[in-house]
Amino acid sequence: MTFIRPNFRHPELSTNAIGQSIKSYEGALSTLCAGCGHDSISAAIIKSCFDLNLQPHKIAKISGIGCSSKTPTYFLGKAHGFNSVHGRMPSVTTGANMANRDLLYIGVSGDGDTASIGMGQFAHVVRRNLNMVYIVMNNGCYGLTKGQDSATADKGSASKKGVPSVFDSIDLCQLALQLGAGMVARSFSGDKHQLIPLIKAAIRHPGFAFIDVVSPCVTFNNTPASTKGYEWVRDHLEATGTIDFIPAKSEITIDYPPGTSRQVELHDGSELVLQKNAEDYDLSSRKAAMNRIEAVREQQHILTGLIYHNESAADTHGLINTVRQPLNELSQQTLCPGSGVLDSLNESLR
Amino acid sequence: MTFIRPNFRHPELSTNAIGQSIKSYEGALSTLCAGCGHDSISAAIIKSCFDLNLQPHKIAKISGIGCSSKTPTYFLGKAHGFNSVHGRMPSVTTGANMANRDLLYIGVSGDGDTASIGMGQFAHVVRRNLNMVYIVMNNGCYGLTKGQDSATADKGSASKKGVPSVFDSIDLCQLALQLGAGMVARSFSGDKHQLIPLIKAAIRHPGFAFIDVVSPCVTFNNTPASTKGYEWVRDHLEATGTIDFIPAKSEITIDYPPGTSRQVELHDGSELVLQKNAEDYDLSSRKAAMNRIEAVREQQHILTGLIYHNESAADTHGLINTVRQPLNELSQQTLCPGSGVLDSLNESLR
Amino acid sequence: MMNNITATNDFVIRFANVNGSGSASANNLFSKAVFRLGVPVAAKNIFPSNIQGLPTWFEVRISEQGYLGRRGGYDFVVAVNGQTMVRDYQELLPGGYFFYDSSKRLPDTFTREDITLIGIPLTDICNAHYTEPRLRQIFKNIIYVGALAYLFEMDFTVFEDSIKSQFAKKAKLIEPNIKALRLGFDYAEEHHKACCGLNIHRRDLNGDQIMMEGNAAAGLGAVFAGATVAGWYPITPSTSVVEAFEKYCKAYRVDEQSGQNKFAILQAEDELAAIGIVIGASWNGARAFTATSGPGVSLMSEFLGLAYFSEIPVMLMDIQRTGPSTGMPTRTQQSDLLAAAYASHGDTKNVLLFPADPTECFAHTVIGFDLAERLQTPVILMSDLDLGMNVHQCDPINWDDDYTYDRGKVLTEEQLEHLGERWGRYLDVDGDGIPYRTIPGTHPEKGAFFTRGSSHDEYAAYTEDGTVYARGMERLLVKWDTAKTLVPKADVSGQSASVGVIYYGTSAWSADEALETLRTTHDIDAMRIKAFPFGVEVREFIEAHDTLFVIEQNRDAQMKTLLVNELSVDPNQFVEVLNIDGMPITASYLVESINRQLADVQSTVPREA
Amino acid sequence: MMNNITATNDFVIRFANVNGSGSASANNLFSKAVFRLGVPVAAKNIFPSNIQGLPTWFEVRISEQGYLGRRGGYDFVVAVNGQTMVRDYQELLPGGYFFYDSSKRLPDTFTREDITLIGIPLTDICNAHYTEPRLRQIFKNIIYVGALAYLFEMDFTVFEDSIKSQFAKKAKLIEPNIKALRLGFDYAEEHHKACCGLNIHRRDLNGDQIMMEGNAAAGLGAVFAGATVAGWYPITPSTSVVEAFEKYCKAYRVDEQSGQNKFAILQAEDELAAIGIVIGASWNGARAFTATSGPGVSLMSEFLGLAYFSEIPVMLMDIQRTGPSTGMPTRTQQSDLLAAAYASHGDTKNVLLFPADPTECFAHTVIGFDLAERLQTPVILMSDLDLGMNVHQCDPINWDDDYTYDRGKVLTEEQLEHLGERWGRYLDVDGDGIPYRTIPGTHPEKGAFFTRGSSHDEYAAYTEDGTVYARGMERLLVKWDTAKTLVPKADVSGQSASVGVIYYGTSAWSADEALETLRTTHDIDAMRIKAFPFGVEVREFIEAHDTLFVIEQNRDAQMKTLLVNELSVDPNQFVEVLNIDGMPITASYLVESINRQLADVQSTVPREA
Ligand SMILES: Cc1ncc(C[n+]2csc(CCOP(=O)(O)OP(=O)(O)O)c2C)c(N)n1
Ligand SMILES: Cc1ncc(C[n+]2csc(CCOP(=O)(O)OP(=O)(O)O)c2C)c(N)n1
Ligand code: SF4
Ligand code: SF4
Ligand SMILES: [Mg+2]
Ligand SMILES: [Mg+2]
Repeated sequence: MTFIRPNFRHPELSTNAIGQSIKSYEGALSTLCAGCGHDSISAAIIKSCFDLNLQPHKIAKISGIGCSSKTPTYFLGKAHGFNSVHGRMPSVTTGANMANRDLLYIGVSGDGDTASIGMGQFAHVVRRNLNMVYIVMNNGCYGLTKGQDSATADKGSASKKGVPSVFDSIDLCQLALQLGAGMVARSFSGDKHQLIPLIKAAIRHPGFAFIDVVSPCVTFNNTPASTKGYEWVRDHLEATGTIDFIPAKSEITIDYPPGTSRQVELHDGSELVLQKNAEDYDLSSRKAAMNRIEAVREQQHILTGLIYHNESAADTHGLINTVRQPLNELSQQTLCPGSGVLDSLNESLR
Repeated sequence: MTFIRPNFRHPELSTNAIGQSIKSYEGALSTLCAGCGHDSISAAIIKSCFDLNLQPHKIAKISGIGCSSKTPTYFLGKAHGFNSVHGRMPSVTTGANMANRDLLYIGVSGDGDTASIGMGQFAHVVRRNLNMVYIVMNNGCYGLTKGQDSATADKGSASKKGVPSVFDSIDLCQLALQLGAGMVARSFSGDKHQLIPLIKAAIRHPGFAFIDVVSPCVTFNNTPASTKGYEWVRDHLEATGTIDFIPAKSEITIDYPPGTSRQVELHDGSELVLQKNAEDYDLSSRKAAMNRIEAVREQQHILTGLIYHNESAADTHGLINTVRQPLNELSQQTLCPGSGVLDSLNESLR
Repeated sequence: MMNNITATNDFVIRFANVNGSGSASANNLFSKAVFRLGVPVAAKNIFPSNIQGLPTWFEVRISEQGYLGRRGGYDFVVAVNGQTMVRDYQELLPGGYFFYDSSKRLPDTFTREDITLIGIPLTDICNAHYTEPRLRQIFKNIIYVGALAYLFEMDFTVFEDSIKSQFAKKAKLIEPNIKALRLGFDYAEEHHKACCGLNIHRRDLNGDQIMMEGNAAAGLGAVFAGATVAGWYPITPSTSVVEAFEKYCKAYRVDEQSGQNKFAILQAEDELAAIGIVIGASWNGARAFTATSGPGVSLMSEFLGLAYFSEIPVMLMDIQRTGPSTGMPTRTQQSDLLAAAYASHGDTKNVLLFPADPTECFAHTVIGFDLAERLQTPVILMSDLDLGMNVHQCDPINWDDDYTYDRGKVLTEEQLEHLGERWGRYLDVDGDGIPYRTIPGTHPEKGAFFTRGSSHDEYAAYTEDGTVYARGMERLLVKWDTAKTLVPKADVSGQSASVGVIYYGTSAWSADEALETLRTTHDIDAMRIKAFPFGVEVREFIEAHDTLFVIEQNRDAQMKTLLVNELSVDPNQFVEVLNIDGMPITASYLVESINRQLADVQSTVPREA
Repeated sequence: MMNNITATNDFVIRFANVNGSGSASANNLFSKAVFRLGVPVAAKNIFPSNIQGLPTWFEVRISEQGYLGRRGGYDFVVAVNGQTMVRDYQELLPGGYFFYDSSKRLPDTFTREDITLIGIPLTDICNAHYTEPRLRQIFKNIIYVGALAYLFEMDFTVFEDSIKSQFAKKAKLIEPNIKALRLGFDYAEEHHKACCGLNIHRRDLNGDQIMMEGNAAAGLGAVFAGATVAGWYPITPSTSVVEAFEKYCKAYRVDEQSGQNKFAILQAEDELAAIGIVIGASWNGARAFTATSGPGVSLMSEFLGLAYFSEIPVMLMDIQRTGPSTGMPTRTQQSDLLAAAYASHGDTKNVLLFPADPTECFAHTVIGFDLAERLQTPVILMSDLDLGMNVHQCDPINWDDDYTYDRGKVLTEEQLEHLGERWGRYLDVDGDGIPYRTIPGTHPEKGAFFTRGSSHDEYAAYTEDGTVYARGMERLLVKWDTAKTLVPKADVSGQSASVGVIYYGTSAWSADEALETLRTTHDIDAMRIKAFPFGVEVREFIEAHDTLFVIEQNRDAQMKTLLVNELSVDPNQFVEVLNIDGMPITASYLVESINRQLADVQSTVPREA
C-alpha cells in the first residue's frame, strides 16, 4: 500500500478526558471500496472509544476473514489486533479473554464469517456469555469473494449477479437472543447517531453484547432488487428509537408509557435513553424482543435499535469462577506447585 | 461381537401391507448399555417404518459419531447406513439427498453431535429445508466419551461427576423453529405412544422434520441431580397431548376449542390426532410455538409433542429446482453435452 | 547512449492499474487482440486480495516462439497507477518503454535515461470527451489500448471486431468504445510516431487454439464428466470453477420442457459441509465434486480421511494459492502437495492430478471422476491460481463421443440378484485391492451395508480385531498399487542424458521454454509428472538419471518429498529448483538456476547407451 | 505329556472381561498388588469403543527383569467373559493356565490337553454370599483376584492394605471387599492346591517408582508448566489429559481465600474452537494448551497453519489412536506423525515431541511449553493411547525449584519504553530466526501490532510483495534450524555397530527389551528419537550406520519419511519394522522381525573403529 494518510491535524484538535485526540483511536487507511458501509462502522467504533475515554492499548480487536474482518486494521492502531481465520473469531476471542479478563474485546465479523462458517462458534460464544463486543458487519453477501449470497441475504433479494436468493435468511439477532445474549442490538452503518450509542452500550455491557449492523456492500449488493442495498435499507428501516448516550447517571426505568423516552442503565452506571415508538417495548424481556423482531420482519421491515438488554448474567469468568487477576499475569511462583507437593503425590501413586 | 440374536420367530408373525414382518425393519443387536434410551428410539423407528409399510431398502440412515449415532446399525438392516464423522451427518445427508431425492433419509444424531460440533451444519440443513427426518437422541451428555456435559445439559444439572453445568442449555427445538424447520417435535424415548406417531409424521412430512427426543443416558446421566435422568424427566414431563396416528383420511382442522382433540393432516393425506391440553395451541404459528416452549420451560418443564407443523415450504430440491428424476439415475447421455456443442464453445473462446 | 529494445512479436508488457477501475476488461481486450492476430500470447493477472482501490498488474507476454510461461522482466510498462508508478518505472528493463498518463507531469525523480517515455494525456483526453465520471473512468482504459494498437502497429480492425462481438447484445455501447480506441490510437499516431521499437504483427501461429481459464475448463470438465452434485464454499482462487460449472450446466443441463435442472449446486456453509455433501452424494451414486483452495483443504482433511478409509469416491479440485494459512490469497503456489497427498491423521494416501494447462484441466477432471469411482477414493486435482484464474492459450476442448464413463465396480440390482457367494463390501475379489460397492436403494434384500469411518471387516461390519483391521489397511496399499497403473502417465522427453529435469503443473510453460535454452548447451532429459501415485515410468526416469532437478513452486520441495518417500530413491539425487514468491515461475529464473547448479554437478555427459 | 509353564515373577496374565462389569478396578487391584510386592509390572487395558457389554481385556505382564513392554502370548487367562471364551482359550500358550467360572460346565469343544484348567465357581460363590445383583456383579471380580492371590502365592496382606487405603473414605466397604478376596483365596486353596506353576514373590525391584497414566502425567506437567488456559473437546484417548489437568488444578491452583480458580478450562464446542481458544490465549500471553486425538488434529489443521505462519505458541497434545478416520478409537498407534509435522496447507513444519513413559510425558509437557514460547510455534506432544491411558510403572515425578520457565522473547513494558530502533514483530534481530513479540496491553504507545495469517512484512504489516513474503518464509526455516538445537536430544546407545535400531515413543519398552535379546547375537546400536526436528545427533547416528531398522506403530513408516525428508538420507538405508494392528508392539515381534531381516542384510560385523 502506498497510501499515505495526511499526518497534519489541527493543533487544537480536541482531546478526551484521558488527554487523547481522536487520532489515537484511528488505524491504517482503509483499503475497502469507497463508500463501503464497513468503513462507517469503523468510524463509529473510533468515535465510541474516544468518547468513552478508553485507553487504546487496553483494547484487543479480533476478527475472522472478509472485508469486514479487515476493518480492525483501520481503527485503533494502538491496540493489538488479530485477523484470524474465517469464522473463528469467537474462539480466538474466547481464549484471549480467558488469558486476560481486563482488556476490552471487540470482535468484528461478517455475515458470511458468522452466519455460515462461523455459526457454531457464534452460537457457543453467546452461550458462554463471553465478555466482549461482537459486531457483525452485515451486508448480506460475501464481499471479499465477490458477492455470493450469505445466509443473511433476504430470500428473494438479488445479488450483483441478479439471481435471487432462494433460502430463508438467518436473523442473527434472533439467534443471539435465543442463545441467551445479554445485549442484542441492530443498527445501520450509515446511521451514526444510532450506532455510536449502541457501540458504547455494548462496550459497557458486562458480558456478551451483540450488534448486527446492516452495512451495505456498495460493490456487490447494490442492485435495485437487493434488500440490503443502501436505498432499500433506508426506505425499509424501522428504528425502535433514537438512542443517545449519556454518562453514568440514573437507573433503568421499566414502567413508562408509549411515546415517551426510556432510560436503560448500563453496567457502569451510565445510561442509554431510548426514544420509544408509540408501541410499548420491553427491553428486558427476551420473549418480547423475539416477538417484536418477528413482527417487524413480517412487515418486511428491519428492526433496529437496542433490542434486548439484561445485565444480570455472569460472564464466562464468573461462570467458571476464575480469579480477578488476569491469568496471564500470574507468576510462575503462583502457578507452579513446586517440588513441595511431589512427595505426597508420588507416594499416592505407589 | 459374539452376540447372536435368536433367529426364531413365531411363524404367524404378522406382516404389514407390503408383506414384510417387523423383522425386516430390525437391525443388528445393540451394543449400547442395557436400558439406554437410544434403544427405545431405535425400536420406535422400526415400528414406525413397519406401520408405514415402507420398503426398507428405500431408506438411508445416516449419523454422526456417538452412542446415538451408532443406533442406525441397530435398526433397518436392509437399508444402507452411513456412520460418518462427528457432527457432520447433515452435510452427508444433504449430499445423499441431492443425489437421490426418492429415498427416505433418516438422520440420527446426538446432542453433542448436533448442538456442539454439529451446530453449523444443523443450522444450515434446517435453513435449506432438506427433506429428511432429523432425530436427536438427546441425553444432555456425551455418552460415548463418558458423560461430559453437552450443550443441551440443563444449567445446574449434574452429570455423573456431580459437577453442575454452569452454562445455559440450548433448546434445539427453538433453534430449529427459529431457523425455519417445517416440522418440530419433541418426545421422550420411553413414551412410545407419543414417539411413534411423531416419527411417522416426520417421515411423511415433505421437508425438514426435526424431533428432539429426550433419551436418558442410564450410565452417565442418571444421578438424582441430573435433569435428564429417567425419573426426573418422567416427573417433569409436560406433554402437549397424546398423538395417535391414523392413516390418510381427513384435512387439518385449525379452529377447535380447548380440551378437544385436533387432527393434523399430513402431506400424504394421513393425519395426526392431537389431544389438546386445556390451553389453546396453534400448530401452524411459529411465534406461538416459540412462546409456548419458552413458557413451559420457564416452569422448568419440558414441552413434548408436535410443536410446529407447516408443509407449505418447498424442500431443497424445490428451491433449487432440480428435475423430478433422481440425479443419480441420469445417464451419461443425458448428462454429457457431447462433442456436439464443442465447435461453438471452442469458437466462442477464440 | 540508449539502446531501445526492438522486437516483433516477442516482448513483455506490464499494465499497472488500480483494482476495480475497469482495467481488466481493457487489458483482456488487448491480449485477445494479440491472440486474434495469430500471435501466441500469455497473460497473467496479478491482483490484490481486495475489491477496489489497490494496485493490480496485468502482464502480457507476446511470443512468436509460443512461449507461454512468464519470461521475467518488462519491456513495456503501461503505468496508470500512481500508487506503484515508482516501482513500475524502476522495474522496466533498460531500453524499455514507459507509457504513462501525461496529464500530470512525471515527478522529477523519474530520471532514467535508459528508457523511452511515452506520455499520453489519458485523463485530459477523457475529460475532453466525456463528462460522466463513470464513463471517464472506463474509457480511460480503452483509450490506452487504442494507443497501444498504434504503437505496436497492430491491425486496428481486430479491435473493432472484438468490440463488436463483445457488445453484440448491448449494441449502443459499441460505438463509444470504438471511439475511445480511436482517441488513443490517433493521439499516439500524432505524438509518438515511430518511437516504439516493439511490434505485434499478424501471424497465423495459433491454429485452432482457444483462450480459456483453467477453472472454466475444470468446470466444463465436470459437466462433461457427468457430475450432478456440487457442494462448495467460496474461496479465491477456486470460486470460478463452480461458477463455470453452473454456467455450463445452465447452458447444457436444463430440461427444456420443465425448465428444471439436471444438477444440484449447493453453496455450503463451509468447506466441511461442502465435502460432506460430495461424500454423501458420491456414496449415493451421483458424481459429485467440490473445489477449494488451501484453507479449504485443511478444513476438509478429516472428511478426506473418512473417504479414504471408507472408500468413497471424492473429486476435489484444489486451486492452490500461496500458503500457509491465509497467505497470499491472490498469488499462486504449488504448496498443498503434502497436505493433499497425506491428508488427515492416520495412514492415508490420496490420488493427485497435476494439470498443466486448461485443456488438461478439462481432461484431468474427466479422468479424475473416473479414477475416483474406479478406485473408490479421493482424487484431488492440483491446479493453482495461475492456471485457474488466468486466461491461457491452449488446445481446444475435445470430446470423444465413444468414450463411456468408468463408473467403477458398482453392483446393479441384476448383479446383486444373481450374486453367487456372499458379497462383501470390502472384499478384494479381483486382487486389485478394489472391492465392489452398492448404491443405496438398489436391491430390496441384497447389498445393503453400513459405511463407517471406524474399522470394519470385509463385510463392512464393525470390528476391533486388529488383524482384520490391518488386513484392510494392507489391501488399501494393493489398491494404491493399482492406482499407479491407472493414473495419467508422466510425459518423458529425451532418454540419453545423465541429467533430468522434473516438473509438473503450471511450471510446465516456463520449464519447457527453459529446457529449449538449456539444451543448447547441455544434454538434459525431462519429465512432466501428471499424477500421484507415480507410475513405473517415473521410477524408471529417476533411476536412469544421476542428477534430477525438481522444479517446484513451493518452499519445501514437496514433490521431491513425495518422490523420495513413495519411490524410496536417494534424495541426494535431486536438486531443488524452487520458487516461492507467489508469482508464476519464470523461464529465465529456471535457466539461470539450473545452469548455475549444473556447474556444481560433476558429470553432464551423456551416459553410455 | 503336558509341560506346565513354571515361572516366578515372569509371566503374562490376561483377564477377559465384559465392559462395564466393574472388572477394571479389580484388575487394577491385582496389578497394583504386584507392583507393591516390589515386582515390576506392566498392565494394558484393551477396551472396546463402547460403554457397556462388550469384551474388554486386561493384560498384565509380571517381569522381574523389568521389561515393561508387551511380550506377546499369555501364560494365564482369567476367562470371565462368555463372549470371548473360545478365543481366550485358544490363544493361551501351551502349558498355560485357563482360569474360568466353573459355575457353568465348560463346553465340550474345550478339549485342549496342553493346558491346565482352573475352575472356580465364581457365580455360585457370589450367589451364595450376596443377594443384591449389583453386589454379586462387583464382588465376582474381587473373588477371582482373591483366588489369584492364592494361586500365585502372593502375600495376602498387600491386598488387604490396598483395599484399606482405597476405601479409606468409605470405610464400610472395606470389610465386604476383604471378605470377597478371602472367598476366592479360600476356594482356590481348597480346590487348586499347587496346581499353578506361576508365582509372584516379594522383591524390592521397584525402588521409588510410581504407577501413573501418561495422560495424568501430561496434565500434571501442564499444571507445573504454568498453563492457565485449556480449551478442549472430549475424544478418546485424550480426554483424561484435561481431566487430570483439572484435577491437579483443583488441588493446587484454587485460591484459598476466595475459592477462585487460577486456571480456565473450557470444554469447547469442537476441536476447531478448542485450538482457537489456545491460540487466542497464547497470543494474549497465557500458557495454554489443548489435548486431542487424530480426528481433532485433522480438524485443527487450518488453525495450526495460522499459528505456524503468524508465529503463535501452541501446545497441543495428540494422544494418538488407530487411524485413519474414526479408525479404532480404543486402540493405539503412532500414525499421526505426518499429519502433525506438516499440518495444514502450504509449507509448514511443526515441532513434535515423543515421550516414552509417563515421567517423560510430564517432562516433555514442561519442555513443550518452553519450546512453544521460545520458538513461537506449535509444539505437539505425540503421545498415544497405550502411553496415555494405561497405568505405567515409571520414575517418580521430579521438579527442580530453581528452574524458571522460558517464556521466550516477549518484550516488557520497560523494554518497549527504552527500545532504541523501530521494533518489528517479525524482524530477526538475533539471527536465530526468532523475532520478539509483545503481549496486548503491555505499553500505551509501543508494541501494538496486527497478527494475521495473511502475508506480512517484518513490521507485521500486510504485504503482497512476493520478495517480502519469501523472506519471511525463509526466516521460518532459520527458526527451524534453531529448533533443532533446542529440542530434546535423542538417546543413543552403542556406537560401534554397522546396524542401528531407531525407535520412539511407546515402542521403547519393547524395543529396549528386544535389543537385549538381539544384542546377545548381534552388534547393534540404538537410538531413541525424542523430538522433531532432528538434532545433529540423529543425523550422525544415521550416517554412522549402514542399516537402520526403524520401529514404528503405523503402516506407512511415517518417522522414516520424516527422517529421509528432513535429513536427505537415502531411504534404502532403512528397514521398516512396522506394527499396525492397534495393539502395542511386542518385544517378541521385534526380535523375530529384526532377526529375520538382519539375515538379509549382508554385513552385521562391527565397523573398524
Ligand atoms: C476457510 C476459508 N474459506 C473460505 C475463505 C474465503 N473467504 C474469504 S472472505 C469470505 C467471505 C466473507 O464474507 P463476510 O464474512 O460476509 O465478509 P464481507 O467480505 O462480506 O464483509 C470467504 C468465503 C477463507 N478465507 N477461508
Ligand atoms: C472430531 C471428533 N471429536 C471428538 C470425537 C469423540 N466423540 C465421540 S462421540 C462424542 C460425543 C457424543 O455425544 P452425543 O453426540 O451426545 O452422543 P451420545 O453418545 O451422548 O449419544 C465425541 C466427542 C470424535 N469422534 N470426533
Ligand atoms: S466488496 Fe463490498 S464489503 Fe467489500 S469492501 Fe467493497 S463494498 Fe465493502
Ligand atoms: S453411555 Fe449412555 S448414551 Fe451411551 S449407550 Fe450407555 S446409556 Fe446409552
Ligand atoms: Mg458479508
Ligand atoms: Mg448425548
